[in-house]
Parts: sequence; C-alpha cells; structure tokens
Amino acid sequence: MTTDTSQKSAPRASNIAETARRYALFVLLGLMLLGFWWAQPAFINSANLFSILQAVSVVAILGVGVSITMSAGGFDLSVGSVAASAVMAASYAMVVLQLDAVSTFILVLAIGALIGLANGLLIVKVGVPDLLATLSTMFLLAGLQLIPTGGRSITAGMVLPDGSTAKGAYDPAFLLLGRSRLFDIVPLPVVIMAVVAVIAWFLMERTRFGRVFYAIGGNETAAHLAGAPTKAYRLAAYIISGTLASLGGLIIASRVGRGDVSAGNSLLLDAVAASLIGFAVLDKRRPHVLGTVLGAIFVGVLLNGLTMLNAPYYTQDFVKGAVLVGALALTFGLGKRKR
Amino acid sequence: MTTDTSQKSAPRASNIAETARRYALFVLLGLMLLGFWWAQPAFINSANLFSILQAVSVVAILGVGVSITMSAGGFDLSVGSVAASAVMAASYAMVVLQLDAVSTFILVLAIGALIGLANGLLIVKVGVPDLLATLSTMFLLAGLQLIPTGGRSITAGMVLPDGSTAKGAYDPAFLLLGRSRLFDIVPLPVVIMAVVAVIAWFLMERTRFGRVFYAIGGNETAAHLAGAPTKAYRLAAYIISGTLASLGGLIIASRVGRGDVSAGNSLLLDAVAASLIGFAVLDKRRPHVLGTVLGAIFVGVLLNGLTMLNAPYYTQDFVKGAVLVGALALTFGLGKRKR
Amino acid sequence: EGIAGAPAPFDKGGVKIAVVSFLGSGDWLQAFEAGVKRQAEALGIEANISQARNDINQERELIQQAINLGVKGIIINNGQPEALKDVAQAALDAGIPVIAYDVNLDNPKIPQVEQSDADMARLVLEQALKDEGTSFEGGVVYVAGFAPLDRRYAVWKDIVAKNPGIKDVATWGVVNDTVAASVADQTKAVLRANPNLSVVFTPWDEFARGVKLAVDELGLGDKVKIYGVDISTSDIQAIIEPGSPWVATAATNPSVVGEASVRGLAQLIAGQDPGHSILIQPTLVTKNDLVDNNIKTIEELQAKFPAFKDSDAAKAPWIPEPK
Amino acid sequence: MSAPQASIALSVTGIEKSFGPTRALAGADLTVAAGEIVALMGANGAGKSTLVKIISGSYWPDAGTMTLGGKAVSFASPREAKAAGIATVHQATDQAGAAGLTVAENLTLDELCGTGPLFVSGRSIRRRARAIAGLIDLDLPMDRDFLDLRPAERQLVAIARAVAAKASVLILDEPTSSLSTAEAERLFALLKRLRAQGMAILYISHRLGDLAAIADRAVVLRGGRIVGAFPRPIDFPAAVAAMIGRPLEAAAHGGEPSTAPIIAALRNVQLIPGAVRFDLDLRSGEVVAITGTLGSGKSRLLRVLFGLDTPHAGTVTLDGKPWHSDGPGRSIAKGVFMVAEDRWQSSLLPPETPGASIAGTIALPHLPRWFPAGIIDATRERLVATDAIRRLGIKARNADATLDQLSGGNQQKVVLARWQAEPCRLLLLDEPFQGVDVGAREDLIAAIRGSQGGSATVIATSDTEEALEVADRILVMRDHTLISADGSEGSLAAAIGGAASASPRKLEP
Ligand SMILES: Nc1ncnc2c1ncn2[C@@H]1O[C@H](COP(=O)(O)OP(=O)(O)OP(=O)(O)O)[C@@H](O)[C@H]1O
Ligand SMILES: Nc1ncnc2c1ncn2[C@@H]1O[C@H](COP(=O)(O)OP(=O)(O)OP(=O)(O)O)[C@@H](O)[C@H]1O
Ligand SMILES: [Mg+2]
Ligand SMILES: [Mg+2]
Repeated sequence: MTTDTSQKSAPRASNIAETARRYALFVLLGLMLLGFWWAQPAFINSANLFSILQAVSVVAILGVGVSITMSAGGFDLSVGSVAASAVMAASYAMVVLQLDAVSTFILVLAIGALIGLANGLLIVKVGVPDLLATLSTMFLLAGLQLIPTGGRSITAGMVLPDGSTAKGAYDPAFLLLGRSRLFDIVPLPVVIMAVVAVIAWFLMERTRFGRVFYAIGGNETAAHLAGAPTKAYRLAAYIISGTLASLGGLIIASRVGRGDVSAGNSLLLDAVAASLIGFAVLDKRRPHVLGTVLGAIFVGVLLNGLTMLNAPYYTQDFVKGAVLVGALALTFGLGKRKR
Repeated sequence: MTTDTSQKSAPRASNIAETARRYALFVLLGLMLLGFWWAQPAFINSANLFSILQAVSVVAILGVGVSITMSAGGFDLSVGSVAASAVMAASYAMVVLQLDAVSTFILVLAIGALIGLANGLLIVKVGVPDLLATLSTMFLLAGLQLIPTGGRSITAGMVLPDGSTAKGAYDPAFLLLGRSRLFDIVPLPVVIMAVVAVIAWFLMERTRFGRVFYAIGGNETAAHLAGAPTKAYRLAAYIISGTLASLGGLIIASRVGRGDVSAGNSLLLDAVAASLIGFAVLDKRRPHVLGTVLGAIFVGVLLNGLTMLNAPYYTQDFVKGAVLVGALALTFGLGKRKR
Repeated sequence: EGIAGAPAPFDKGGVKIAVVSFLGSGDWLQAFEAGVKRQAEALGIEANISQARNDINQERELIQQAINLGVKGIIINNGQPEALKDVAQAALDAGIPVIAYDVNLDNPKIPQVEQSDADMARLVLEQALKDEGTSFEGGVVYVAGFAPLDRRYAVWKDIVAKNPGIKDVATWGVVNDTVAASVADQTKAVLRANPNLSVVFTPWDEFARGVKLAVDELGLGDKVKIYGVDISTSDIQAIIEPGSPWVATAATNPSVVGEASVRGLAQLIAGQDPGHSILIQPTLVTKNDLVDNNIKTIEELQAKFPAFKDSDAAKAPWIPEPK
Repeated sequence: MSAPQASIALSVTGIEKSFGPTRALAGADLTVAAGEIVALMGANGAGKSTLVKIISGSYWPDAGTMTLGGKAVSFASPREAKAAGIATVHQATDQAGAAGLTVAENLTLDELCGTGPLFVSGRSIRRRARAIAGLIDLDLPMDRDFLDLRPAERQLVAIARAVAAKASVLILDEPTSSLSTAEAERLFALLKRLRAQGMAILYISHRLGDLAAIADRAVVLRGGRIVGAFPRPIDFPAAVAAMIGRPLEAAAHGGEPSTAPIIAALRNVQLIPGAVRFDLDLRSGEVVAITGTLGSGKSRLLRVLFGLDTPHAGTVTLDGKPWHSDGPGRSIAKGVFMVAEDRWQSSLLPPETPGASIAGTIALPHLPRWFPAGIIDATRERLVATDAIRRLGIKARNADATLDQLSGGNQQKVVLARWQAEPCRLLLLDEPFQGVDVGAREDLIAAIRGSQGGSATVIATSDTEEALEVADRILVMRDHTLISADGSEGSLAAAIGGAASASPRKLEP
C-alpha cells in the first residue's frame, strides 16, 4: 500500500534548524562553562566540576523518578516529601532505633518503595487522578515524618517526646554514602547518580519495558489493548519513583548527618524543573532520563557559576528563569513542528 | 431505527453510590463543622467562620485562575510567584513611586495580566509546553521581584539600593482592601472572593465561552475545527489567571502592609490543591470553579479547627493529607465507572 | 487547680492563652515552645500554640483566630510590625493583653521581649576580631527578608565598615528545604573563588552547618573559621568535633525566651506591669568553653553555664519556677 | 446455522452485557470455524463491537460462555486473549496506537507490550517493524510520530499488527472504514491466504461489497441477539432486511448536469508543488463525491476548500469572491462546514468535559450563532439534539448521553448531525459514512439531499460504492489532481471506469 514516504527533498535550512534544536541545550551549557571559566578560572578545575555534579546529584535522581512517572502518563508530586521523609527515617533508624548503616539503607529504600506503592494503588486501584493522589501523599508525609519526634530534628543525644534521651548515633559507615569519594576524586553521590541514570536510561530506552511506559503515556487504552498490563506498569513507575526519592533522601541524610525538618517542596520543584528542561534536550519533547540529568546539571552549573561570581541569591533565581525561557524559546521556537 | 430509551430498571444501589460520590465532600465538610463545633464551641461563631473564609480567600482566588487554565488544558505554575510579585509591586508603587491606592491597584492588576500574557505567548506562539513555560516564569519572577530593592522587604522609610530613603508609604485607602468589612461583618476579601467565584462560575458553566475553554482542554483539535479561536482562548486563560493571581497578591499586600520577601511561599501548592480537590466535588472529575472554592474552604476549615484544638503544626499537614486521601477514595473509589 | 496566693485569675486556674509564632519549624522553635509549655504548666495556663510557617498573612489570621477563641492573652513570637499592628490592637480592644517577642509592634501597651540580635552578632564578631585580628578576608551567609537575619547582618556590615582591614569578599546563602546541603554547595564555589577567605559569619546555625560541611569536604578546617549564632544539641556536637572550623557562637536560650514571655504575659493578665522591655541576654559560647568543660548537649550547657539556663526577666514572687 | 466442516475455532454462547440501563448484548451466540471467514452484520448499536471487546478480553461479560479450540476460556484482559491466540483490530482508530511513539514502535507494539525480546534498540525495532509492515505491503516512514499519521494509515498499522500476531482467531472490526478500494482489496487477498492457512476470521463491516468479496457466511446481530445466519451464497438483501428490519431501496442519483449557480470555484489549482493543475465548479444543490486511493489528496482538497490549507497555486472563489480563511471560525461563519476525516481527533471530547454530550457536541460550532449574548440555553441545544436523534435514528439514551457511550456508527451520525444543524453554503464531508450502517446511510443521504437548498456538498470517500450511492457527480482524484473534473462529462459509470487504476467494485443489490 503506497503512501508517499517522507519528502526526501527536505530543505537544508530546516535541517540546520533541527540540529540547532537538538543540541541547543548542549551548546548553551558549553557557552556557560566557557563564560564562567573566563570570568573565574577556578570554576573549571575538576574539583569544582565534581562539586557541581555532587550538588545536583539528589535533584537528578529525584528528577529521573519524576520523568519515569511522567513518561507513563502520570506525575509524582510526592518526591520532595518522600526524600524529606527518608532523611527523617534514616536518622530515626540510626539515632533512635540504633540500626546500623546497611539496615538503615535497606529500611529507608523499602519505605520509599512502599510509599510509591501506596501512591500507585491510590491511582490505579482507587482511580484517583495522579496529581491529586500524589499531592495528598505529599501533605500526608510532610506531617507524618515529624510525628515520631514531635517536630524536632533528629540528632545524637536528642531528647525524645517521652523525655528519654536517644542512645544511638549516625553510623560512620552511613556518612560515607554522602561524603566519601571514589578514587579520592569522584564523590560517591555522583557515582550513584551516574549508576541510576545509566540503569534508568537503559531501562527506558533500550528495553521493551521502557517502550511500554511511553506507550502507556501516549495512549493507555492502546497499550492495554496491545496486551500491556498497564496497571502493573503504572504501579511500577510510582514504586521506582518512590524508591529513587528515598535514595535521594539517604544521600541528603548522609551529607547533612542529621534528621532535618523540611517538607521537601524545593526539591520537588527542582526535580520537576530538571525533568521538564529535559524535554528540550535532543528535541525529544517528552520526558527522558538523559534530558533530566542534563537539565539538573544545567541548572547546577548556572548556580555554581553565579555563586562564584558573587551574584546575589535573587539574581540566581532570575537568571535561572531567564536562561530557561531562552533555552526553551530556542528549542521550541526554532521551526516548530506544524500540525 | 429504534432508539431504545433508557430502561427504567436502573438499580437503586448504584444511584445511592452516585449521590454519595456527588456530595461526599459536602458531607465531610458538614461533619467537620459539627465535630469542631462540638470540640470547641467558639469554632462556630460567625466571626470565626468569616475568619476562615478570609483566610482562604486568596488561595481560592488563585485556585480559580489555576482551574481556568486547567480547564483549557494548561497549567499555571506561576500563580504563586505572580501573587508574591504583586505584593512587591504594590508596595514598591506606593512606598517608592508614591502612587495612590487606585493607581497602585490598576498598575498591579495590569502587571498580572501582562505576566499572564507573557506566559500565554510563550505557550501559544513559541510552542513551549505549559508546565515548562509557567515554571520558567515562576523562577524568573521569584528573582525579578527582589531586584528593584536588592532583596530587601519594602517598608515605609526603607533605604533603597542607591542609598536614598523611600519617601512614600502605604496608602491607608489601600489597606481597606484587605482589612475592612462590609456591614462591619463580612471581610472585604471574602466579598471579593465571592464576586470572583460567581463571575468565574458563570463564565465557565453558563456561557459559551466556558464551553469553549473546556472543549479546548478536552480536545484542542476538535475545538479548533469547530471554529473556536483556540489560541486566543488559551491566551485569555493565562491572562485571567495572571490577573486573578495579582488580585490575590493585592489582597495579601493590603493585609500585610509591606512588601515582604517571604509572602506567598505556599500559595502555589495550596491553590493547586484547592483546584485538584475541586475535581471530586459533585463528582465532576474535572477542574471547576465551585469545586475549587469549596476545596479551599475545606482545607481552611480543617486547619482552623485543628489550630483551635491546639494540634501541633505537623499533625495539621498529616490530617490534611489523610482527609484528602479519604475524601478522594470515597469519591473516586465508590462504584467507579466500569470498563 | 489554681495557685494559692496568686492574683486573679491565676488563683482559680484555667487561664487560656494563645502563642502565635511566625516560624514554621526548627530546633529554635521547638525549644521556645518547650519553654512556653513548661512555664505555662507551672502557672496552670492552657496554651494554644500555633505557627504561621513564615507566612505573615497567616500570622494575622492566627491572631484573629485567637481573638475569636476568646483567650486571656496572646504571645506573638516574631513577625513583621506592619502586618501585625492592627490585629494586635484589635486584641487589645477586645480586652486581651498582648506580649511580643522580637517584633516591635510600637505600642506602649504591648511589652517587648527581646533577645537583641544585635548584641548576639556583636558578641561573636568581636570574638572573631579577637581571634583573627582586624585584617582578614571575610564572608557572610545571608538571605534578606528574615527580620532577625537582617538585624544580625547589619552588625556585620557595621563591623566591616569600622575595620578597613576586613575585606568583605562574598555574600551568599539560600533558604530552601535543604539549607545545609545547598549552602555547602554554594560555599564550596565561594571558597574556590576566594582561596584567602578565612572568616565566615553565619547569622543562623543552619547556615553554619552548611559552611562547616563545605569546609570539611574541602579539608580547609585550619584555614577557615566560622563564627555563628544560635545553639542546639546538634550545633554543640558540630562545634566540638575535632578540627571543626566552627569556633564560636552566640545565643540566647530559646526555652528561657519562652518562659520569660509566658511570665510577662501572666503579669499582664493579672493586671501587673512587667515593664515595657523584657531583655534576655545572649551568651557567647566558644569551642574551647565546650571542649574544656566536656559539654555535649544543651542540657549540659545549661548545667555548666547558669546564665544560659535562666533569666531573671519578668519574674514575680507569685509565679512558680518551671520544672 | 451452517455446519462448518472444519473444527470450530471460536464459539460463544449466551453472551450478555449491559451498560447501566443499556442492554448491548442479550444472549448472543456465535461460532467461527478454522479456515472460515464469518461476516458479523448489524445496524449501528446492535452490539457488534461489544461482542468483539468481550471476545478480545477488554470487557467482562455479564453472562455467557466462550470456548476457544474446544476449551472453555474467559479472559480478564486483552493480554490473556492475545496469549490464547486471538488477534483483534478494533473499530476505534484512536486506540490503534500510542502517540509519542514512532510508527515502527507502534507496528511492534504487541510484541513490546507482550512477550517480545527484552532488549530493544531503535534499529531492532525498525527491522521487526519492516517485517510486520511487509505482511501487508505497507510502506510508511518508520520514524514518524504515530500522531502524525492519517486515519487510514493508523488503521493499516493496526491491521498489520493483528496479522503479524499469528493468531488462531483474527477479529477485524470495520478494518476498511477509511481504506480505499485498492488497499481493501489487498487486505482481502491476504485474508484469503490466512483462511487457507486455517485461521478463523470474524469480519465486521458495513460495506456490503467487502462482505460479498470474502465472507463464507454472514450472521446478523440485532438487539443484542443473533437473528439470522446466511450461508454462502449470501443473500444480502435478506441479511440487510434482517439487520435493519426493512428492505433497502436501491438509490440512484445523477443524470442531468446541473446548471444551478456556482457556489465555489477552483481555477488552475495546484494542491502541492509538482501536481497537475485542475479546475472545479461546485453548484448549488448538487452533491459531488470525490474518490481516489489512499493519499491521493482528497482530504487536502477539502481542507483547501475549508480554508485550513492554502493551495500551492491557483485561486479559490466562494460566491464569486476570492476565498481565503484565517481559520475554521471564519469559514464556519461564512457557511463553509467541514466534517474532518477522523471523528475521534476532530470532534469527540472526553466524557467528563462539559459539552461532551450529544447536545453539546452538535452545538459546539454553532454556539456563537445560537447564543450571541454568550449565555447558554441548554433546552435549545437539547431540542436540536433530540430532533437529530429521532431523525437519524441515533441509538442513545437521550440528548445528554456522552459520545463514549455510543457505538461507532452512532458517533459518526452525531458528528454529521452537528453540521446539519444550521444551513450552510458549502458542506465538506470527509469520509462521512465511516462505520454507518446501510440503513442509516440511506437516511443520512436523504437528509443531505433534503437540505440541499442553496448549498453544495462535497463528499470525499475512498469507497466507490458509497460514492455511487450518494453523489450526483463523481470525480476521481489521483496524485493530487482531479481526473474528469468537468461535471458535464457523460455518465457516472464512465467517470469511474476511465479513471483510477483500482477497478471499482459492483454494488451488491
Ligand atoms: N461504554 C459504554 N457505555 C454505555 N453504553 C455503551 C458503551 N459501549 C457501548 N454502549 C452501547 O451498547 C450498544 C452496542 O454498542 P456497540 O458499540 O457494540 O455497537 P456496534 O454494533 O458496534 O455498532 P456500530 O456499527 O455503530 O459500531 C449501543 O447502544 C451503545 O450505545
Ligand atoms: N506539500 C506537499 N508535498 C508533497 N506531498 C504532500 C504535501 N502535502 C501533503 N502531501 C501528501 O499528500 C498526501 C495527501 O493526503 P490526503 O490526506 O489529502 O489524501 P487522501 O486522499 O485524503 O488520503 P486518505 O485516503 O488517506 O484520507 C499525504 O500523503 C501527504 O503526506
Ligand atoms: Mg462498532
Ligand atoms: Mg483523507
């Protein structure tokens, strides 16, 4: 059945525009690196570059989770508060329950997975819309995480609500997670981020599971009719997202070394921003892992460079927004697709 | 060709479930009111009830804007920062530019509309996805609003970045907006909220314009082919949302009496929450104005009651989340539509 | 359950007050509220405690709500005068006495409890001048818009202006959900850009923790010194860590602030005058103090530094000591 | 029922299914033997698609049993049905594939969603997709987004997937609704080959010509029950009578070339670069059908007339004045209406949207005219819709029913009713009778002809049978140009005969 194949005579100009669109964010990133290097030579030394990666690692890991739920047509608003809860849970496990690093690690990941499961069940079984379900979870966790300690942050020697003193402390082995370096140069969180990114990228781009996630996001009924157990996949997306968020929380906990009280809202926004910026990377116009990680790095470079140049904190937000708008206008504005 | 009219034997049980679903949130609200009244008689006095309405007025107004963009298939993440910017702009106009109440009011609304227009153009003309465009605007404004004052809050007699002292002050007439009461009993912000809600409800539910907004959200191509100027409508949705957000900001400014850097932090999430809860009201499963306002009131009653009962702040978040989950499970879980 | 010999209404008990805080969370608030509860219990007061979570508009609503609830008195903890003056006046008009901590409501009827941010900042910065001399490269972690931080930052500016030898090379800071980690990331960038930076003033302990994290990660513990404000158990542990760059901090005891506020309000309710200004003196705590006295927790600090444990502010013979 | 000589592959008995108060199936029985093609006939809303969805595991029946190859089965999901060897092409082309995925990925969707190889790459998927496409000689750009495909191409992708599944039972629910004769015939050849290999095929179509070409046996569904079975040679008039409850009158139109005033005229129009230029006059009161193979440019011509696309060259006039529109809104205001080819994408709203009801769907384009003040009067909408329901025999509970509750053919009727709700100058219908049963088609044609006051109607259809039935004049389009576009040229039969490479099928009585 003949259907005229794509016009072969695609004009050269549109090809250039397309290439520009594909790599716009890479080029911008390159320019930023050069610009900051020129303005502040210390910017480009490898230790600083690894600092940047370390700074963005948590956001990138959360962002990967968000982008996986997004690719399956959902949206996880609870990642920020799952990460915050994970910080509290890890601290509670060690300081109050006196668990060791490994048990804490496993316990917290399990909690993250469980929260993801709860999100997923609410969405898939009860039929609550994604945004609504994860928003509820977000509020629920923001409160729940503080109940065991009565709103106090968790540190060694803290006084518990019942008046006794906590006997445990952070396991030094646990602190390695956030503070040690591979080969004395690559911070462990960066390694974890890289591993997560590679596995997630492989899952989403190189296995059929990934295609099914995207198919569900594109047209759930079609995927269901084609034989995909769509509910199981959507459940899985939220479990992955919850687990990754708790992994992010573990990294924060091990860096900070205490159970800090916070709702994790800014983590949520940064993670969502990273995965949304990812849309523009390679001109995919859809959530994807590589884009998310690049989006996080993009913002991280910007903030690090501006800090080095001693820009006041509010100009950082402004520049972040302005660069975003610019990058987006570039990607989406350049010869956009015709309907 | 026979048109078989509905067989009358619709099972009664499913009707009850449907009614329960429709009014679940109303019933829950009623129960909450009764419960708090019982636990704390002061809860139900009219001054307190108006306090609740006043407390939720800004969130409800912003939520209405969000729900209008949502009904047109978009999403405005920038409402919180538009409101915050409006607070700063209003203060700047009066304290630094020495404008009077009326000019300030008009100026700030115009700024809000302009930001909405910018959002809309970015989305409609440049083709940036809604979430992405409004997220950028959000970051942009978060920084931009602080630049004129170098990150300081705006108060009468403040020292400007150039070293001079601001000569203006808040116009007392402006403060009436947030602080006066109609008939000495209904706070003006509540009146404004009611007016906004009624107009928006009428627009969205009773006019053809509302129909078109929803049609665009449901299927933009279909709306376009049916003759709707979809781009103009989407633009309008963002302009409305921006204007309402700046109206919310004006109310905050007149209540707070200064340009505060931290004003409006949680507004975005609360407004989104209100409009999402609205989905469940009357079992509409879509954004709608009445639901949004009720969603805001619902959360307001909950928080006010819990505060009166002296619940610690973290249990408030927890209860908010738990009640949400419960209400949603009730609405969506009760005899959901069959495959 | 009243207190024998106390003035009305405390002789009968059952007095209800409201405590409205601007802050939303954190160790300082926890300790403050613990102090409030302790003193309130001793007085037979039922305290309704609420937080505005950094939302000034919300603080107004909460005060309004306290009026609706018909409490006998209100403690306003932090906030901004422009937003609160008229509601505070509304409370007074309703016959409810008000006492304010760390926010100047500019009303002769409203006593002010103050910990003097300026004094705290000055105490610790003078220690810095003592340790480091009057010429060094310094930096400050600061985010505008938080009243106490603004006041502490003003002292830094003042000291820099008065000491031409001090070079104020960088200002940074961020307030988000992971303050310590984010400030650490920023600090690393700053320290790389300014290798000679030797003094960092951190007007909030959360900032100090972030800077410490960065200094530790870069291994600059012997070059960079942190002068901070505020103290808590986890702060003490951060300070006494071997090689910790955090060498001094100035603080008042938040529990004491809470206790004094309740005492002041109780006097107002009883019709007595606690005085317009109730001052809580800050204490300077250095690393050496802590290490030499083997202090590891706030409780031990209170035991060894009586000035930190208690304040005579707003005391009256009929008011029982908190337990 | 004719006893099939081969073994029975699929058999269902006593299937019942209700949607709330609507009883879609009331005890349906059906058997399909291996190596047999069974035509399932039935008016719109008879329950055909519902039966298909039950067999293929997407609906759970209220009652009834099913055997596959002699073994009792029941499927909780499409996945189970697929695993058991049932492949299905569903009627709704909006469920044929996933947007955001490429054509190649959609061709291999069943394998990706089922039990294909775990590790995939763009290359491996394309290779596999080419093999699947090859089964039906489908040539599509593999990297294009599925969203950008035209409905006919989507339908072909779905067919290719089902054929590739190597199932024992193949179910096709109106697979040719937007295909042209040539594509359809190639499909029939393939189905015959599969039949020879012993596959059991259940085929649903409203195109009697299709059924005549391939069916071994026809069963008629009515009111949720099988009301007739017709072995080969199939007596179609009787089957149609059983299906719609009355005999079908053969329609005949055409004849005298019209001399009525010209409403729209195309002069020297070149649709796309390189195409041959052509002229076209559309006169008041006439119905013109345009037919041609897939991708020949029919839709594009209609879009040009509607003002959605501009021609590469040439002029278009409407009522003597140059015609260009800045969007559908203006076109509609000028009295140029278009029913686009894909009803899902072009007309249907999700059920929770206000205005997704039959009344709202019909009213949407007419809102500015009906309610100039802006305030909606729901009774007026409902009145128009109720009238349409009665007139076109739309099977629905009432005017407030949402379109997702209607059968495919009834959805199409609502879409047509929308554009008949107001008088117009130029009515453009792109594949208007997709999935509409023969009886209803007759009613619709009568309605179109009846409302032919001062307007011209252009119908683009890939089905020549349909074209013959409805039009005064048939034009054939090939390579984006009109062949025999002269209106004055002899008889209709000659116009078709002299044109396309595909030979027209004869209208079965
Ligand atoms: N999801 C649903 N909700 C309510 N009613 C439905 C639903 N699906 C189908 N129906 C009703 O069931 C009946 C049978 O529909 P079905 O789609 O099976 O018809 P069909 O024979 O395929 O018709 P067509 O030829 O028009 O495709 C119709 O009256 C339809 O309105
Ligand atoms: N500017 C152009 N240059 C070359 N080819 C084009 C151009 N515009 C459209 N086409 C191609 O011409 C074909 C015309 O498609 P159209 O939808 O009009 O055909 P159709 O006859 O309606 O086909 P169908 O039967 O699939 O509905 C499409 O394959 C399209 O890709
Ligand atoms: Mg059907
Ligand atoms: Mg076509």
